Amino acid sequence: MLDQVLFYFFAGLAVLSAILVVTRRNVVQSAIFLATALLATAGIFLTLHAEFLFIVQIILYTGGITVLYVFVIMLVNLDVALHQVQFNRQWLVALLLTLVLGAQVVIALSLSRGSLYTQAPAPVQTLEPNTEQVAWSLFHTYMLPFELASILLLVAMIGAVVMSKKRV
Amino acid sequence: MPSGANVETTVLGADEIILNMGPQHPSTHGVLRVKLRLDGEKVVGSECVIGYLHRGVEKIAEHRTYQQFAPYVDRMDYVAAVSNGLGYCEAVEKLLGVEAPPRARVIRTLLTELQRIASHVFWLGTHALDIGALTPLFYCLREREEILKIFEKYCGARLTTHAFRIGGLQYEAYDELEKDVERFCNDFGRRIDEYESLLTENRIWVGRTKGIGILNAADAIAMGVTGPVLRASGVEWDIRKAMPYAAYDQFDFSIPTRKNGDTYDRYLVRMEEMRQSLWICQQAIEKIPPGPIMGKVGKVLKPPPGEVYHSVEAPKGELGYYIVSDGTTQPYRVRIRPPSLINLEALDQMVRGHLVADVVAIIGTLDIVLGEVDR
Amino acid sequence: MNVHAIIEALAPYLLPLLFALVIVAVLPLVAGYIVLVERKVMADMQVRLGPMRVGPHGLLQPIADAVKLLIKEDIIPESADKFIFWGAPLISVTAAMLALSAVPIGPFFQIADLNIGLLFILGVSALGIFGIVLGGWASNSHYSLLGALRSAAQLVSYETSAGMAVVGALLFAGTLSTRGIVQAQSDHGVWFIFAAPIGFFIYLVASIAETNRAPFDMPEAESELVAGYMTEYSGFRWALYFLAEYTNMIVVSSIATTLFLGGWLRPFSGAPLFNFLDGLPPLLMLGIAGYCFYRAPKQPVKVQKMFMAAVGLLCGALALVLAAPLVAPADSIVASAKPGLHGAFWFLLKVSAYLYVFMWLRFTFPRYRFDQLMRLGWQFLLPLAIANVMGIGVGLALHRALGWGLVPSFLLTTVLTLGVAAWLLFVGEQHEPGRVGEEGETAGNA
Amino acid sequence: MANDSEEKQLPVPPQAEKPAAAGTPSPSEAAGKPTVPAAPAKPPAAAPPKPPAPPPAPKEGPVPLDNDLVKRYRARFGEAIREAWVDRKQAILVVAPELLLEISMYTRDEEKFGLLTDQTAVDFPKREKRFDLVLNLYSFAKNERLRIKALVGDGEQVPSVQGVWPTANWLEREVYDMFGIVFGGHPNLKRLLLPEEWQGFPLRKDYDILQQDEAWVRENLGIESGQ
Repeated sequence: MLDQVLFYFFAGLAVLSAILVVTRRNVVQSAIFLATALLATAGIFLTLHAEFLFIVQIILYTGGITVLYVFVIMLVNLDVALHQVQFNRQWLVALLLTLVLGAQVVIALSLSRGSLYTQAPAPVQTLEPNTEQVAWSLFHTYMLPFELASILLLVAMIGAVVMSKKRV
Repeated sequence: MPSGANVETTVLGADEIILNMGPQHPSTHGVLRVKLRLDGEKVVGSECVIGYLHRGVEKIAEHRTYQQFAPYVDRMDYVAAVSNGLGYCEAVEKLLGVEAPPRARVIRTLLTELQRIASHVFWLGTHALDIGALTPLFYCLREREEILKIFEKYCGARLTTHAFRIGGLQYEAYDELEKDVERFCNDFGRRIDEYESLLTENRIWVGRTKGIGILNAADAIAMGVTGPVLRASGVEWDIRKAMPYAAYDQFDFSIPTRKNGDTYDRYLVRMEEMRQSLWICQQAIEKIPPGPIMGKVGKVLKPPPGEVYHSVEAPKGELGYYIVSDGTTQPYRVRIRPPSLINLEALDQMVRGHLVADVVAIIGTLDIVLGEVDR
Repeated sequence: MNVHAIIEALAPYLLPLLFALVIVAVLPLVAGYIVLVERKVMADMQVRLGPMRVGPHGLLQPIADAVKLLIKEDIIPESADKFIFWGAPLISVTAAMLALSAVPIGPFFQIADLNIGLLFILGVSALGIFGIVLGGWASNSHYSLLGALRSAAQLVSYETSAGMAVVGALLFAGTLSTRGIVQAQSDHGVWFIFAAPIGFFIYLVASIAETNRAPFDMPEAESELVAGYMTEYSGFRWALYFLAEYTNMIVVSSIATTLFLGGWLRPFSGAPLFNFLDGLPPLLMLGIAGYCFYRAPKQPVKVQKMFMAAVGLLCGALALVLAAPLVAPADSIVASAKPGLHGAFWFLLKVSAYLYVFMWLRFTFPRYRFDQLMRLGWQFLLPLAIANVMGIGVGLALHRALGWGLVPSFLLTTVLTLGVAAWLLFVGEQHEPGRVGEEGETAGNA
Repeated sequence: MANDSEEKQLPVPPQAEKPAAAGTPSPSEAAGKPTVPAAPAKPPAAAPPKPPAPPPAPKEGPVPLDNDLVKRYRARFGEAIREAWVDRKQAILVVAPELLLEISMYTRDEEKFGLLTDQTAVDFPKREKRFDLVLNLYSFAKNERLRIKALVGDGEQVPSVQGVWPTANWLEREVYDMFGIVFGGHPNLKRLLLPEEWQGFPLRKDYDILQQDEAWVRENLGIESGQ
């Protein structure tokens, strides 16, 4: 029961703050709600006993990326953004598209209902600590793709540094 | 009231902002206000706004007799009141054409040099505090306290001493003056090494001061900078040697100079100056001559018409008095040449290209006292 | 579902909840007394007495300060973003307290032993930066904004180094659980500070920088930015920031203690020869109690005498509590409390020592300038931390795969890492720009 | 202590006695240069009544000067060097304000007076040109001081020497602030010490010590008067 309460709490929080992210006019407040949404998602991971995902979500998304957002936002002149009309006239079209997309998702889900993996999760005690599991799959099973991805990121990083250096 | 209320938030260009430092800011040593134009944290220009402490000392002087005005000068550079008093008394003596007796001159020199140490030591503490070293301040204040105690024993006042009178001294040296000064000299000689061990070789200190606020000799002279700031730029000039006054011609001391003219050099110059002052004090207590302490001046001072400019080497730089007399008991005009004001003028040149943190270090290294800047 | 079932379902939450309540209730007091100790230490180093007025030797000063802060006017600047200004300190203090929940104060006192414990502490305490950045932004003041920007840049920069230093120790332990890390040090028979001294040094520097303490207290450098991000705050909101700062200090000290200083382990816990050290905790408390009783009659006011005596009594009682398990029969309940009680004592002692180092450094060094701090972080500390991780990896490989002894393999890697440090210093010296502020690549200059 | 020293002071001969004793050499000097504006314009408005009506001839005072330095100046600038005298062993040149800039250049470059120690003014309201603009100079090369004066009338413009000695920037601002002397060619001539909106120039002799800019005080300090 407690698990359910927690799940609905986190889920509700996540959806609510996600809505607030796009509706708030103040960018900094949007950023705060973004952080809240991410934290709520992390909470859902925690109820699923995926501790590693939970903490990665916090460290990377909340502690890393959102902080950078806030950092950038603070350097921008907010007064300008506040006085601009943020919703343009195409919201009808957007609503239509959203409905279509939503319908697609619903149809896809209902069609593939039988093949969805819905059985009860294994009891917590039998799970291995999932940090180790993640490490095992990253550094053994998927070693090559992982390293390739790392190199790709490194290249992107160096590229960014070189480009910003040239500007100086 | 939160001090941020003083911050004007004028956004100029894409990234040039104006930061209003002061007049209520912990590191502007009083009520200096510096308007900084910043590019990020880099200073691209600055403007000093001063006058918050302006009391119209020069105007007051025209409405006081010569003796009455003497205590007022103590309130300009209140960190070095004795030096101010010496300059004023000697200027008036020059105007009158009298001279203080030898004994008075040596005692004056002794007290002025003690005052120089007190001023420098106070500077060292606050400068270190500006750069983030908390502890030296308290050690420095301890030493300053010893000097102030000597002043208190001598004339009853600690800060605004009014220790000298026109024509000599009012008070005879108290009995243990020599002993007190000797004890202080012995302690301080050891302790100044201790302070240097805290800072001189410290990597952070060197990193924060070396290459900061460079003023080369030509610029320094053009900007009229005097005192330790000038000497750190490589100009070996000290009024005590160039145009000896009081009893400086009787003492042996050297003028410390450095080449680079940065904050670190100014620090070293002042440290060395303290040692030299100590050396002068040690010589002075050995040879205080006997004799009267008051020259032949009357109760009513009426200098003959004319004018005089006399300057002394105050701890901050050249402190000059330009006095015009019309033959009455009141000065017709007293102009004070404040070293702090003129040294502060070089600030703009020194801070350009540095970071906000360096501005604090540079204000500190100029050793300004706002009471003297604004008068 | 009856009441019994509910109680049964909630039972595992009760003890942690109790601990959490204790921490939330006690922490402000502890933080207050850390401030008092800091002031006393500072005073001692600066040839003066420090607070002496409120209570004997100023012992009640923190309470007076707290009362003052509580009843102070709460000023919210007119042009501030009210909502964020109001909430920012809460974020900071919540994050700091949350991080404390995974810290094991002795083998029994811990709110939650997560198997990702250490990551949890690091990740959650990093959230406190939100409070600082948002508070600085919401104040709508230049000093606050600059302070917040510096703070954000500084935290992000030094977190990488701290993380790397932590990784070094984790390689030894092979677990992220805080309890498991201490256990590993017990099993290895050596605190990790001796195996990875450079890792400890890196963590020490990075943790000072992360908690914005001198000589890295850029964000609140009072001589430059007045009070940095806290400039516009007053009263209780300001106190919350202060609480967060001191809680963060406790958190980083706890991490350092857990990772490098053997957590709650007694010195030489593996050697029966040194069992006499078990007697140290009660004797120490007894000594403090004795000193209090000795000083009590010399207090000027009666209330102060009584207060001093009460402190003495408290310490005496603590001494008794600590001594009881030592003298009780080996199989009694009292004796079984020994690891918990003494563990807590040793842990807190180590945390205090670490905090003392924090204070000591603060009162000794001048402040770094922002760009120097960034250069130190990115060009010296981070490369060194990476070298340290690699060194430890090599050492472990030598030890485990090639069967070298623990001592020679880590002596070798430590020397190698020291060589890297020397080289980095040398290179840094060569490239140090004479005039600063000319290169614009430091993060804060963006 | 105080009593002691007063007693000690008592035997000191009073002021009046001294000039009489030392008065022989100077009356000719004081009378010898009636053209010197500083000396005759001395009786100021604010001075209290002087007890001994004719001040006896002073022991020290201005003496006309005609040494090598002055000769060089006269050779170079001719009539622009209005006067030269020495007072208390300090050399003073009175120059024409129009040529102040050229004379300053020459002083800095040829005579090596590199340091502008001080720049100020003195107000003699009863004179035709009421202000003395005073430049105190020092030469590192010669270890000598020199004072250059220029007589300036109310509302006249003086060339700014800020380009010669950069330090004059603030000093001229202060002079403007206190006396209202306008410097032509000054890049930033505004008040230095007083608020920019301040009315009046306090160091003029007709600005009484009790006078202040009450409008400013009322508006900015919220009080009726600062006195």
